[in-house]
Amino acid sequence: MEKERKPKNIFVQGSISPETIAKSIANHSTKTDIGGHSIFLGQVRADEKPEGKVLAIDYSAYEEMALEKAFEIREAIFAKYPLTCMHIYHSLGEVKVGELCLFVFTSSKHRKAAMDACDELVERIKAELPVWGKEILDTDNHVWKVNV
Amino acid sequence: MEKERKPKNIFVQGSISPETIAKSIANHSTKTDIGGHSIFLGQVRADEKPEGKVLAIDYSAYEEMALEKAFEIREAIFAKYPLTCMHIYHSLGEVKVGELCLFVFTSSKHRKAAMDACDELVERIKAELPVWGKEILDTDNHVWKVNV
Amino acid sequence: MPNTIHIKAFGMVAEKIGTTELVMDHYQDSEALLDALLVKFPALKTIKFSLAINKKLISNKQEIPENAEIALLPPFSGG
Amino acid sequence: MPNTIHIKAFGMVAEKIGTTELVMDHYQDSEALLDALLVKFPALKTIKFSLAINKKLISNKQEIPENAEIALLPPFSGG
Repeated sequence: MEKERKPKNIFVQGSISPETIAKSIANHSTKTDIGGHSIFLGQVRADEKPEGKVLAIDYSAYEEMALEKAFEIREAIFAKYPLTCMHIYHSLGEVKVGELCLFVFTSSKHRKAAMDACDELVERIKAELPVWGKEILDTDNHVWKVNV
Repeated sequence: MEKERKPKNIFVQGSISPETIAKSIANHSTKTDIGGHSIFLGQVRADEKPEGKVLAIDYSAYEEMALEKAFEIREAIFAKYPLTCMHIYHSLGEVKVGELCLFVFTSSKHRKAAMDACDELVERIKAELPVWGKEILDTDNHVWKVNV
Repeated sequence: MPNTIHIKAFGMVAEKIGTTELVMDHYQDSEALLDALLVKFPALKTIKFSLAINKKLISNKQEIPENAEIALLPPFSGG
Repeated sequence: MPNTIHIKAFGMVAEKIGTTELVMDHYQDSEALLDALLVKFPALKTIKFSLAINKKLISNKQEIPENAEIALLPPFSGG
């Protein structure tokens, strides 16, 4: 059970490695009331923009506000769904094309809660966390990422 | 792109390791048109039954039919959602409590397709694949798993 | 070997009838086969199962082709 | 130091105004502050941004408490 009642850090410097994800999954093998895990991973795309091709995204955040907001979202999702665990990791700094920048992980006894909670978490993270992605282009230009 | 037009094996002997999942995620870093991955993991629960406590599930399948059906589901989901990749792994044989028995992995340019496809895949796999779980109890008894 | 049906049994069905494979005389259709099975294995009356002919689930009465592969499938519980 | 406001700027806003932090005289409410900001940094007229007071997004006119931490936030694009 990880229903801590204080904000925890969600930010990691640089990309999120597949090994981090494996370790996080493995950590749940002792929680034998879990029947399903739902995971969402954001990966940086090599988008072609009119200004150039994306090579990486440089993430920045209003960290204090983002952590408060993440805590608020976390509490709301725990109140809404019967979850066992919830983990959120978001990159700061540079994440190259093909690397992972977001890792959202929910676990519950029955699959539906984990799946629905994961979907809702991702939507809320993208809409409500004060985080910005600067897309670094192969033309030495950059454009500010826009979430759709 | 993995839109192969023939059934591929989805069955693995025993539990699915977190390292297998990490490797599968890492394999997608070269696919730079992917923006989101959705993953569902099934984990064996230590359920308390009237007949005893679950220690493991022993999975069996009508393999040839399951692979045909999985292929049919795979094709239908690829036709319905704009996916880049889709992977399904299901355990056969014994999987202990806390270990993983199902790994469903979808990837797409924009997150919504991967998430919706993953949810639908999991529902269809549970409802339509001829696979059976025998729950091994700590009383030397067993009960046949029932999907709800 | 003509005029026979190969039958596979899975999960709780295999447990009830005590075997995972059997060969029976050919029956014209699924209803006739089901009747014969329930006579041969009365325990099957106590559980829910479906029939697949050549790896396709059937819901209504259906012809059984020569040398068909029949499977007796209890409710699925994968995942 | 009373009667000042600490302002943080992020993303495209920081880029437009050329700094990530500034201190300004205190203004009574968010509208007065916004007017002053647009006079000081006309480039802000060309982009969309929101105001946060003490880490809370505001949508309507709001009082600015003493020593408030104000943030200028372009549309979020995390994930």
